[in-house]
Amino acid sequence: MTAKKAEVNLKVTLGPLSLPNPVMVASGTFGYGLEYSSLINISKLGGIVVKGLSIEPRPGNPPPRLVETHGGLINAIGLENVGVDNFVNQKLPLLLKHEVPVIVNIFGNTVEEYSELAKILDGVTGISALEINISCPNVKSGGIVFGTDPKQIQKVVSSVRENTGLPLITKLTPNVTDIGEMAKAAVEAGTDIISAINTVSAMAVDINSRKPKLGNIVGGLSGPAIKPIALKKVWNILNSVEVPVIGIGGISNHEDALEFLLVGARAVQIGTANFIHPKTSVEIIEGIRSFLESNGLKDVNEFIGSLKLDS
Amino acid sequence: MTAKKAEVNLKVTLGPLSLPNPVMVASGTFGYGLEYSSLINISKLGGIVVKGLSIEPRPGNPPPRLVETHGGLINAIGLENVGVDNFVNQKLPLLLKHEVPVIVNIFGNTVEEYSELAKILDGVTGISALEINISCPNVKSGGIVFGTDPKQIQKVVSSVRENTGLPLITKLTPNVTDIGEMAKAAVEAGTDIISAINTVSAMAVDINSRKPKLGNIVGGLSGPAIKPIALKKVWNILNSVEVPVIGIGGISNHEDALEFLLVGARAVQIGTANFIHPKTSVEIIEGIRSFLESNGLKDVNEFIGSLKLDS
Amino acid sequence: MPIFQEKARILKNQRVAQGVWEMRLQAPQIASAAYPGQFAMFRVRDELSPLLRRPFSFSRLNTADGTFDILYKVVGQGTRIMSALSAGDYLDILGPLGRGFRLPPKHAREIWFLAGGIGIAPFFGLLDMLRQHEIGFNITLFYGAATGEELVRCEFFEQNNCTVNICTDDGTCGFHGFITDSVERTCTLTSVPDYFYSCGPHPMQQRVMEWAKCNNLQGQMSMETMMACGVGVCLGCSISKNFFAGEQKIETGYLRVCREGPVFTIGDRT
Amino acid sequence: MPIFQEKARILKNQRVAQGVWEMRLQAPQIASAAYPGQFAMFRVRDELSPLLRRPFSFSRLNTADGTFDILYKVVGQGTRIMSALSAGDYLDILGPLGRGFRLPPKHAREIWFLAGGIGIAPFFGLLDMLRQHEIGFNITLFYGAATGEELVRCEFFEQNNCTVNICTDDGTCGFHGFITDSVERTCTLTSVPDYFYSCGPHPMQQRVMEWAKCNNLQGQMSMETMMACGVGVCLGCSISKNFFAGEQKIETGYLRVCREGPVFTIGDRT
Ligand SMILES: Cc1cc2nc3c(=O)[nH]c(=O)nc-3n(C[C@H](O)[C@H](O)[C@H](O)COP(=O)(O)OP(=O)(O)OC[C@H]3O[C@@H](n4cnc5c(N)ncnc54)[C@H](O)[C@@H]3O)c2cc1C
Ligand SMILES: Cc1cc2nc3c(=O)[nH]c(=O)nc-3n(C[C@H](O)[C@H](O)[C@H](O)COP(=O)(O)OP(=O)(O)OC[C@H]3O[C@@H](n4cnc5c(N)ncnc54)[C@H](O)[C@@H]3O)c2cc1C
Ligand SMILES: Cc1cc2nc3c(=O)[nH]c(=O)nc-3n(C[C@H](O)[C@H](O)[C@H](O)COP(=O)(O)O)c2cc1C
Ligand SMILES: Cc1cc2nc3c(=O)[nH]c(=O)nc-3n(C[C@H](O)[C@H](O)[C@H](O)COP(=O)(O)O)c2cc1C
Ligand code: FES
Ligand code: FES
Repeated sequence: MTAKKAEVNLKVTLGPLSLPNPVMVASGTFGYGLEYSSLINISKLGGIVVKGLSIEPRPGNPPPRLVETHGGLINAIGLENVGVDNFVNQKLPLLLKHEVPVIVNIFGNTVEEYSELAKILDGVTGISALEINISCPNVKSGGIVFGTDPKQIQKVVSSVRENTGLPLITKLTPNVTDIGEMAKAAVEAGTDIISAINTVSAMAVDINSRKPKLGNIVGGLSGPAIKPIALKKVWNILNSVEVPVIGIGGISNHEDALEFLLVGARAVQIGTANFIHPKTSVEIIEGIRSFLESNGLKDVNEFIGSLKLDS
Repeated sequence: MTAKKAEVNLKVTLGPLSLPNPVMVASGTFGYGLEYSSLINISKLGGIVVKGLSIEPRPGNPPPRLVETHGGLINAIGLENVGVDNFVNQKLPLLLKHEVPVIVNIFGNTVEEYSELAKILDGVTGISALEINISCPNVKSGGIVFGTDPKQIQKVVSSVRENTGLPLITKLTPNVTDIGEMAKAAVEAGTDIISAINTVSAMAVDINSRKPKLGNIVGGLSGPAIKPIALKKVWNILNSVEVPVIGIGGISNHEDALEFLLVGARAVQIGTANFIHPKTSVEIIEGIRSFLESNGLKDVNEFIGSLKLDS
Repeated sequence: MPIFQEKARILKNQRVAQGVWEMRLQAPQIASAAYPGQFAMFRVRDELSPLLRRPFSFSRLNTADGTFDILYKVVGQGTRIMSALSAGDYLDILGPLGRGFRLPPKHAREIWFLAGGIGIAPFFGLLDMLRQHEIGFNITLFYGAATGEELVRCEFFEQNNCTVNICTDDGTCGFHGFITDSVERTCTLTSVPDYFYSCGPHPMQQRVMEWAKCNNLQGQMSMETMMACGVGVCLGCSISKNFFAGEQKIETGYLRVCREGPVFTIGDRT
Repeated sequence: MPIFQEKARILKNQRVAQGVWEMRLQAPQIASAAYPGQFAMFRVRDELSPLLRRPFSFSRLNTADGTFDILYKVVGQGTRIMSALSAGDYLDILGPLGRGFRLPPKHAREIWFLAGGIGIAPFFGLLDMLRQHEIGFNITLFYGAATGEELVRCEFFEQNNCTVNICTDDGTCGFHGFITDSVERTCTLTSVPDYFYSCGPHPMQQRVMEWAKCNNLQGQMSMETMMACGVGVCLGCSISKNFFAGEQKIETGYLRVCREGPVFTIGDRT
């Protein structure tokens, strides 16, 4: 059995980024990488995308910040983070003790902040890629504006591109009419990879107190509820651009992950499911391996994009 | 108790449209109105929106047409319908035996088809309002194009407006960047009311057969999973236009319905929940009544839009 | 056709073969209005997960005491939840739904039943119906399953004077192979039926359809598709009219399995 | 602080007061690493509905036999599902989590426990902890509930030499009124505590906070907020630093109830 397992190749290549397997953990759902390390062997992961970083530390939105919905979670964290310096000095060295690709998720309120972040992180050793978050729907200024306008996307992505040689992932928001158009803009501006989706814009209110359930009034929906929406968006992107795509949204088990790979995503990220079952990501890696084995496939790349459309 | 019940007013007025209560059933989920009449007293409903009609009968999309997801249902019916003439001659007379507002949902592939439908239905007695479906994401030509472009929305809505004196509802798709902008276009073109949302664009694939789970490849997601998304869209519309809004999306019980009323929707429509529990809509009416009573409110209009934003 | 929604009391719920369970429900309104071949939509629990009701055919109807039975295979979340229920629990049921089996045409004496897997379910009720008829039909059951362990109550058909032909994919019982192989072989070697009834998975039904067309046979087929409403409003359960069309005919449009079916007439020359 | 994920076996699960249940679980790793005031995240069933884990404080820890108890109030879907479980069933549990109760400062002898409703849960373990200490603390419990029927195991505190002051909102038992009324009154009339521990619903904790500030008291408060991860990664459970800030101070930023809490120190002058 162990011998057999070794035969299945799970390595994937996304342009300049090579991953030991296609299963990463999504930004904002795995902290700075170490919180879950007593529960799982994090060096088994395809990659860890750390919590979104800004130049300065940010306090985030007023609570309440979470609402549970049917099959989903609405969050309005407001991109609370320790700031890029604290991350580089305090968090990253600990994370680098584990052998796992580290991807840094960044966001700014201005184009200049994005290029500044790129500049800072470009010089730091041990980072496998940058993921540009232009898609967080929770921050009133910044975020949402960039991610829903192709021109703004181009500006942000090229400013980051000019300031780093690191592999560049652009993470798209689903809250747009035509996500393919956004993907094209990012590719033209030099992104190596597209990841999608970030959370879906959502809201909840309390009929008894007659107040919004979130301090920020609106938030972003994640979890199993959004999986079919995410798959459709990934499909749209794949039909619009040639660069590798990372599928994100509601993935809770290996079947879900395989759905994204089947339509053509080269890798996936697991978000909300980490909260429910911290072992999800490592179990998905094993699940993909067994699925490939029992289907007589020796390489995950044979499965990726093998969706049959005729008939 | 019965005396007390009579005191609570549930009547709502949406511009030119008055309804006995704010709970309608949504297009495509209640057929032509009679299928459920052996299970519920349909004359208790606030209104019945019939299945979307085109000028000619349409066969719809190839099966499979349904996929169940976590908390949701993806459909790709493809707007199969009997055509407007069959509806007017065969279905409507039966429906009119019941005392319930009948709203006719219409769609066309061209602006001319919309105006033609409006012309035909304008002369028919017994219709309380028209609901313009510019939002079905399943029909490749037509539908989606109109609903995602403000200019197209204006064309369709004004062409219908010119051809009918009936109260006009424009039903919006959530699959846009800025639904407020779409609402504005519809209002400028003369719609009396906005309803939202139609289904959310979605997809599902079978990892074993490696085929899409829908004959149409993509479809529209409805059900509890989309409720927080729908509420946010309705909120956006309410912040963009002054006309009355009908909330739709994932409503399964009176608490859900009250959430939409709380943010300011003047009425709601129940869709997928009819399949699960055909009595949902009438139970929601009773649930709203008891909620208002136990909160000491005598009129549903006191509750509508009473969301407190300053905490 | 009135439809009822009943809180049905479970009278029994037991495993009757590998992966197959039988449930008896007290639902007087549904039981007395139902016909064999019709079905009901089950809400497996009072939650929104799983979201949709699940359709099951009546396996036997007992109008006298207001009960009916279903036979069901545990395949996913819904049926797993059902199999954990006990006598005394209640289930919310919508029915009876769809068009059930019709009697064979007047001339027919030799009747074949073709049942694939859990497709055996409605044949118990159909047999009850045919045995109540004044004509003494000669009934042959072809019943296929993946393995012998999955066969359900074959003795019922034997006791009711049917010729029983078992087929298993793994050869653990009866003919080694698909039921359609057995049917085609019997058909060529010995006899053709005057009429047939068929119920089983889609690939089997496709082969049955071809066999019926080739041999110019008449019969009825009970079909399964995904359903959301079960009452004809969602138009989600549709099946192409072409599936049932004869050799040359090409028909456009769709039939709702929940209304025009689940039992469809094949090769009807009237 | 290592965290464990255990399939814990339920040893008992019984109703102990109106709407309140007690569950004992066999979870050796968690039980032996845990401290009173810490909590665990429960996956109420092996499905994605409800989606999130539910947090519960340890009510008693029994390191010797690797078990712990929780006391929980049935308020929604998750706790309803839990209350239907039986001894022998298993639950997937993540713990121990957060910072638990700390010992009182050296000088403290008169200790008050303020428990509102199900906020009583962690006090059983806290009392065990304090009674193990060499100092013989004088402990007074103020315990409020909506009605007498909802009170849980008051005798435990009596048997362990606590003065017990019961308050009920409806006056069915003890002082008629809110626990904070009773605390404020006692505080003015007779004595002030050297130290206090408080656990209860948010509005109660807000009044306790004001009372502590007014009287310049030190203590610890166990807070509750919505949680997604319970381990500090989602940043969803945050509470404003300002909540705990002294009279004049205004602090920006947030504390994670699941990491910096759930037990926070109040009026700490060190
Ligand atoms: C008219 C009709 C009568 C039926 N009668 C019986 C019967 O008597 N006994 C019996 O065991 N089964 C019967 N079925 C099939 C039964 O409805 C499904 O097996 C059941 O819904 C599966 O539910 P689940 O939650 O356990 O599985 P799921 O997790 O929902 O699905 C497991 C598998 O079953 C398939 N499936 C799910 N729903 C349906 C559906 N509505 N129709 C067909 N396949 C589906 C899925 O595609 C999947 O492959 C009937 C179906 C129809 C349409
Ligand atoms: C650190 C901590 C320790 C706790 N200890 C206990 C305990 O020992 N005993 C006990 O009975 N309860 C305790 N709770 C509260 C308990 O977690 C909730 O009552 C439970 O999650 C409700 O789940 P449900 O599915 O039954 O209710 P739901 O249907 O989810 O909600 C019902 C109500 O409970 C509230 N609620 C839901 N989740 C939480 C949450 N995570 N925190 C606070 N409120 C929530 C909701 O806002 C709603 O008003 C604790 C909470 C925290 C954060
Ligand atoms: C609590 C929380 C915090 C998040 N923070 C970030 C973030 O900082 N940056 C980012 O790009 N995405 C963030 N996300 C989005 C996730 O990375 C992911 O795109 C989204 O949750 C969808 O995946 P899921 O359904 O698997 O959770 C966050 C999501 C959650 C639930
Ligand atoms: C099976 C099905 C068919 C539908 N057909 C139509 C239609 O013909 N016209 C239309 O405007 N909306 C149609 N809808 C959308 C619903 O009216 C409603 O907007 C949507 O389902 C969201 O509400 P829900 O979550 O309550 O179902 C259909 C929805 C479903 C599930
Ligand atoms: S299941 Fe809805 S029309 Fe058949
Ligand atoms: S619950 Fe996730 S950080 Fe506290």
